[in-house]
Amino acid sequence: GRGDSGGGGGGGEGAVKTDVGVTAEPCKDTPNLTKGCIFLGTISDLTSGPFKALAVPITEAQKKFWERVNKAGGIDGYGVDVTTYVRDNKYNPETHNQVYQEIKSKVLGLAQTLGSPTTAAIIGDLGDNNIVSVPASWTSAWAFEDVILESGTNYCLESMNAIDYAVEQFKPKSVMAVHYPGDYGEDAAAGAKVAAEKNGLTFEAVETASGQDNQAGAINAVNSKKPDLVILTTGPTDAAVIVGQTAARGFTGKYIGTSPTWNPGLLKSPAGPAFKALYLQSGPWETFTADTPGHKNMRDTLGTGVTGNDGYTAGWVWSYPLQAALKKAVANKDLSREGLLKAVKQLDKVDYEGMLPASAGNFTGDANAGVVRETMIAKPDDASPTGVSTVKPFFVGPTAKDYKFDKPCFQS
Amino acid sequence: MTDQRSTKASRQLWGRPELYTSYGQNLRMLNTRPKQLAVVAMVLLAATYVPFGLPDEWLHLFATGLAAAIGAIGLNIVTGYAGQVSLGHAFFLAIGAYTASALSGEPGRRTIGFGITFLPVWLLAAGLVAGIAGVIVAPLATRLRGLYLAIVTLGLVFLGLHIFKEWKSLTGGPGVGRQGPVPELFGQRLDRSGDLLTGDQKMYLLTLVLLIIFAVFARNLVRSKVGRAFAAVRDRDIAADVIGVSVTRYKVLAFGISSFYAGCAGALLYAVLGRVEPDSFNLLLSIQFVAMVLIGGAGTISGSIMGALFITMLPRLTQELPTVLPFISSDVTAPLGAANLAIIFYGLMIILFLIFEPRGLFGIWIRVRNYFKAWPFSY
Amino acid sequence: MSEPASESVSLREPILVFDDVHLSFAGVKAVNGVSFEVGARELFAIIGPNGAGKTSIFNVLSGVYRPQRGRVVFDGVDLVGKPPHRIAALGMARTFQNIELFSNLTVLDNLMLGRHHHIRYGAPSAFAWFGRARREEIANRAVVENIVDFLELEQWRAFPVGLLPYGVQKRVELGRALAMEPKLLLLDEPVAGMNLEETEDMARFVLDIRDELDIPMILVEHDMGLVMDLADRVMAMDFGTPIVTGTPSQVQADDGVIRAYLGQEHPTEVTT
Amino acid sequence: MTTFLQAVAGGLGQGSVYALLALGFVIIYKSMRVVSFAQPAFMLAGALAVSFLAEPLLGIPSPWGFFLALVLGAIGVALLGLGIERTVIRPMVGKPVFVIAIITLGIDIVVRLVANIFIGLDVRPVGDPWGLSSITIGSVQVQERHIVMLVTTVLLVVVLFSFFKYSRLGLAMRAASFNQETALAQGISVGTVFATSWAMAGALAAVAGTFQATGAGIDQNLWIIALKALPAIILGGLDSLGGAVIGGFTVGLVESLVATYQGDFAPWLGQNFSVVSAYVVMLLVLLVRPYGLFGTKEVERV
Amino acid sequence: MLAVRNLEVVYDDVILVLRGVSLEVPEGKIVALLGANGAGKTTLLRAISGLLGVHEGEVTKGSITLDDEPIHRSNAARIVGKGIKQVQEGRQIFAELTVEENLRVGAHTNIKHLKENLARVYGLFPVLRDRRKRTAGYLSGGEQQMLAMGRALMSDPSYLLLDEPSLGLAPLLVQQIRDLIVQINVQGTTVLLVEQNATMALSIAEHGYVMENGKIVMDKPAKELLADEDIREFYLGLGAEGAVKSFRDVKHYKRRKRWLS
Ligand SMILES: Nc1ncnc2c1ncn2[C@@H]1O[C@H](COP(=O)(O)OP(=O)(O)OP(=O)(O)O)[C@@H](O)[C@H]1O
Ligand SMILES: Nc1ncnc2c1ncn2[C@@H]1O[C@H](COP(=O)(O)OP(=O)(O)OP(=O)(O)O)[C@@H](O)[C@H]1O
Ligand SMILES: CC(C)C[C@H](N)C(=O)O
Ligand SMILES: [Mg+2]
Ligand SMILES: [Mg+2]
Repeated sequence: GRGDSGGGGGGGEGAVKTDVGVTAEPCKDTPNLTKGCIFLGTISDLTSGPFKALAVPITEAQKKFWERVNKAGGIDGYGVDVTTYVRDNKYNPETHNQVYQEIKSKVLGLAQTLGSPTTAAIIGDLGDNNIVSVPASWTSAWAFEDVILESGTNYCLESMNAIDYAVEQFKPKSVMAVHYPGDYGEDAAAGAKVAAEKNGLTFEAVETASGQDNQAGAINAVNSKKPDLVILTTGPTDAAVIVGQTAARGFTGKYIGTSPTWNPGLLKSPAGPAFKALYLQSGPWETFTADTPGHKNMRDTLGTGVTGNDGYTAGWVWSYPLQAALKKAVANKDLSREGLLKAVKQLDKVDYEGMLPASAGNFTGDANAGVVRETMIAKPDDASPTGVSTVKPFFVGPTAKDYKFDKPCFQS
Repeated sequence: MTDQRSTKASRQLWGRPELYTSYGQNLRMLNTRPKQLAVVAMVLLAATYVPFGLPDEWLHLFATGLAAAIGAIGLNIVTGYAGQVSLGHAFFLAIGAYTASALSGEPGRRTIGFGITFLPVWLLAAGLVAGIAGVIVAPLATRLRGLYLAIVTLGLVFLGLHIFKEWKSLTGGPGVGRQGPVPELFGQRLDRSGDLLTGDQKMYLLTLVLLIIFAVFARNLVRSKVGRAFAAVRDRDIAADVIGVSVTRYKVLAFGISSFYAGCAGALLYAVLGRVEPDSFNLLLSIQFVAMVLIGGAGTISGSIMGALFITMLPRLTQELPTVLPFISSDVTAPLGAANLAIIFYGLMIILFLIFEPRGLFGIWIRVRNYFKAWPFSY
Repeated sequence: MSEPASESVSLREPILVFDDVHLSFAGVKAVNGVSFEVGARELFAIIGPNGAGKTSIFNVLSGVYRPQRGRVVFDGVDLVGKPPHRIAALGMARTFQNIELFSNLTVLDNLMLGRHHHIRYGAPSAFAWFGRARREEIANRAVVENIVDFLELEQWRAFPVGLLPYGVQKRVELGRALAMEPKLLLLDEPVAGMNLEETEDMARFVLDIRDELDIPMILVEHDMGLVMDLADRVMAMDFGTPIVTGTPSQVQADDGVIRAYLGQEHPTEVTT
Repeated sequence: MTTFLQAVAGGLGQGSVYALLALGFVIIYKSMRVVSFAQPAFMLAGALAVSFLAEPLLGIPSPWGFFLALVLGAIGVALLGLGIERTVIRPMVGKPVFVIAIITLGIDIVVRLVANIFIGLDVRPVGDPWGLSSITIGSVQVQERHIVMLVTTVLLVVVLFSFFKYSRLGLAMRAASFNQETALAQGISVGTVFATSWAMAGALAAVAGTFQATGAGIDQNLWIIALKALPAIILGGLDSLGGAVIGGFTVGLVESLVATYQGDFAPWLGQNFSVVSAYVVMLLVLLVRPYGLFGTKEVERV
Repeated sequence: MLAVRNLEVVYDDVILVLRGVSLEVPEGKIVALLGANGAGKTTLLRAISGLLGVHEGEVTKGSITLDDEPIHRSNAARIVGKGIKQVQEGRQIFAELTVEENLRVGAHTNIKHLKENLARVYGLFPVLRDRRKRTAGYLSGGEQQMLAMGRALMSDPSYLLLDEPSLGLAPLLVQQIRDLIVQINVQGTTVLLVEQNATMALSIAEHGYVMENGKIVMDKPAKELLADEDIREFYLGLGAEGAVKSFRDVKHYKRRKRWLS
């Protein structure tokens, strides 16, 4: 038979309309929120993929975020459940699709769908079924997808800013983008290419698949071409292999990695010294320890038990727009999938509690208007809990400032 | 030599309570009444209760298992029947999956597509291309034995992985992948829900019908001259040669047929799953198929089906552990949470199972049957 | 001791010519210039010490070994260089010194395998089963049932041969060879390890095969009683070379044969 | 030339890991004709054990603390191998080898998962004192850890070979693998033979795993390296200890050289062709020698 | 003395093969065990040498004692250690090892005298010396039989259990094997000899047992067995008057045993 669609909640006149993923019974953890329960799915890299060290804190932060929302009265009396439908994608698009099929008939939307290529595998289906989803990724494709509620800048702009920064700081002549295949790495590489051209640098892109034993080609490329600057878009473990091995063979150029390439564990790895010597990290927002109200709320909610990690920061930031959209949908009295999507399209501003520039959070239409262009740069730092400290706060480089989006970067 | 059912007409097969009145009757696939009844009952159940009584999520899983079963039957043909242990099954599954994906893919996308979505076309093509690949590889098998062959076929998987990762226009590349084959029959998308049936129901019924066809064909094959020749090649190849069975020919045939099955299975499997990523066609996939064959019972078609369903369903079943055993956390990331326990349980099941009954699920069935036959005597 | 068969039975038109065949393995000369002929209805025996090269001759005949030199003409066809399954199709069948049955298969399946090249349908018909495959299976099954009757295997038909007593297995192997409808039958130590009763049974079958089915045979055996009683002609060999070929009584009396093979005592004499 | 020598140095270092792993596989194969898929798990478990032991032992001046941890870790995994052989493998003696192989796979799944839980999310340093530092010999930069690996491996191989030479075990192992019943009838305690082989293979895997983890740390995917030993053992011949060593170093060298030169000479082979180059070499060898370079040919005679 | 009392053996938990067998092998003697194929002779030897386990067999009743010490619960290696060695039926050699390696495996429990024993075996079977470096599996059938026999002698066993040692051997070699058995017996090895070649076995044994269907049906000094009418007819192939019958005559009748149930 058909899937048991949990819909049909909330009878009575003037009631909120619902279909899939919202029940009339309250959530099991929030019996006090009696209007009903909103089920949101989570598909993340939880056990063995390259981003597990990031994904686990992302998921944890989101759990805490929604707990906090529920404590504060939920979404106008509805509880939000993000723990019942949590699935592991191993950062593999095939698995991602498989587990998505498993849960899609049970949830209103996705509180997290981690990864760009993985989410790309289900994006068609998300669109067909109006399933509003929060990505855990920053590819520029999301600016063109209605159902995707992205936050912060994208890899494309992030890399432009990184190169502009490097040009200003150490005047490189050659740039190499070492990147994963797919919408993550290719997006960053596309941005790097634009910035390299604009700055008159030679540019080369080297694709490398995930997996420690797949890095030989990339290592050789870096060691034989010896670029002045490498824009790295991989996972942390592979980054350690590439940075460590190239350094061990005498590479002395600079690396700037996009934010998911970093993980505090790297400092303790054998490649730690190499990272300290060669590596900088770019990022879409300030690191865990920053001083905005949002950061503070996050740290308070997480409690003292956790060691800092920017997975938490990311998971936290990404959740704001969905909260806003749900609120708007309930206010519109339409919590159906379509209703939620309609609410998203009405969202022109999201309160990120200062974690993002005030203009952020415009989902009403034009990609160029919605996109956030600010990024920051950090460097490895043993003293900081996240292993990095900011060297250059939010800025927009000249390349990023003028860049016009008419399609995702990697498609041009 | 020409009399067929006259003179030695009635013979009693040892151990069977039935009388046969002709060789033809004796040679039937289901040559006893209980067998006939059991199979009819199973098919009815599978065709009625399952698709209309179970939720879509389970149908999806069943469809996956049924498609895998076709592949498992294929592996059983080359490994269980013809004795050539192949760890290269994933490679042939991949060839099938990509042939079908490319044929049925939408033209003009990032990956190759010809837009031929009519299912019989891409299914047959997938089988044929994989079968031809099998025939090309087979001559190696005639030179190698046992684990040497197994590891060489494993090499095939690694080489295949490399090619599939590099050939991005076909596969979409590692970590990205492409849309699987598009199952369409007479203008109907089978993987999309319609007015009458959901996508999962349709895909389930499709895989069920195809599995029955493939299983009956396989059963016919193994009880024929060809099946006997496979067994001969497996058990004693010099003796087989001396009595007139060309060892090379039948090894090649076994590889070809097995790969044909694998190709069709790969295509179907990914039509069900929806997305193909080149890294999936790895050693683990091959080994899972070997496990299906062994757990089901090498050298039995029904065993392969049981094994395939078992191996595909087990991970999902272990996910239900927290509902049965409340002390297990359902938190995916907890060290001893359901996700981890499910994997441990999966490993333990395989171990315990094969220790307890190395002949597999089929062996358990035989035991049960013998027990009731011999009951109440021991010896 | 009975009289050897009369000359008339043996040397007409030979079915097999084995001509100056040489085969060696890294220095061991297993077959070293052996020549002999087997007549169209003859029961020809080869005897010789262990390692003399008897089995090697069989292996050359059935194509398992390729001789370095020499000619083997069977029914007008030169066999050297032909693969075993082609030779089998020409009508050469054999049993093995160590039983080489397919022990997981039933007696019937083993016998049906003997019919392999008489069954013509291919894989496509096999898949479909109904029609050609079924027809041929039934027809050949009838032939196999005749052999079951002939060798008195009725009670074992549906057993996997691995479970059968040794003597019965040897009989099944003979049956498998017969199922091939051979023009020449090679028997390698058919009664080794058998008790008297089973040996007698086997002797009976060998005689029946010759008398009723008219199949010429080459017999390798260390049971001198059997060889001397049944064979038309005997070739004794040592170290890959023939010592003497002749009637059983001639060979038995040969000094060289006694020295190399039979020893002083006659094996079938008993001192009470 | 420098590039070439550098590639050779790296290849030999990495090759020693493959050689140790291959030896483990071969020892088990030699005694029971089974390729044990549990080796990857033992490798992971070994590295993990060493990483836990190395921390407290690092009080002992640096390399010695690490070596002590290595020895203890190897012994620990040897015991683990012994225990698993006794409880899980022994009941299967005499069953089809492929069934046993799949059981070893089950063992691998279980052991590896338990190890994963201990590894946690981050990459775990194994506690070696060398890191990625290297020394320059002539014009060639050689990683210190590669030198240590190579030397240790050569020592282990010498010890192992003399053990097999001067004990009855080597022959008893082969006898047991070819025919258990007959080996028993000769008075060989087949159980002891099996247990010993699993313990030895476990210890070798532990050392290999630890070596592999120097330079990059322990990650859940460390075990994949163990699969590189498969072309090595086929290359050398499944039941030849010497073959395993030669095969292991060959694979290491081939990989390293292909990684260095293929990009310039045959880029069309694809970027990470070096990863599969060992399999290509293996296939080429098998075309000529179906039992590898030194493997025992299966006897078939009718 | 090796003594078997009331032994019952079951295969696969269900197939009862030995049904209460008792038999004695006094030290220093040669004892022959005759019986039809499938009677259970090999099973009895396996039970003594501890090799039932490999075949899923099990002693369910009765006992086997060596000098009054029970051994039917010991493992094979320990039994060999006590000096009981079985030559398995049907040329169980290590096909992939060389001839000499086979012999060295035979000396596993007695490597001290490896050199002498090797010389002794090569003396007994000169062919084996010639084939020393060859892969044993390629030996001819008879040569393999010699190798199996020679291998057993490598450990100087005090009890030798021989399972059809004459199988497939040339007549001359059968005589040699017979002499050899006598010779090693004189040197102090006790022998339990299972044979289809009853003539040969009874000509050297002191005592003989006849087994049918898992039971001992006759048990007499060898001399008396040779005189027994049934034995003469069914095991020795002698007619009533002591004349050897021709196999040519087998067509005309089929013998049936009388003493069986
Ligand atoms: N494939 C082979 N490789 C090496 N040597 C072989 C091979 N086949 C046979 N031989 C050798 O050739 C010789 C003849 O062997 P063959 O098997 O023909 O003897 P046989 O006469 O049948 O002896 P038996 O009566 O003992 O069976 C033997 O010495 C044997 O070792
Ligand atoms: N492993 C086994 N499993 C089941 N049954 C067995 C097994 N081994 C032997 N048997 C059965 O036990 C009976 C006795 O066999 P055994 O080998 O002891 O006889 P035997 O007297 O030595 O015969 P032979 O003269 O043929 O060697 C036979 O019926 C045989 O089928
Ligand atoms: C946050 C990260 C796991 C995202 C990932 N790098 C991607 O975009 O694919
Ligand atoms: Mg022979
Ligand atoms: Mg016996």
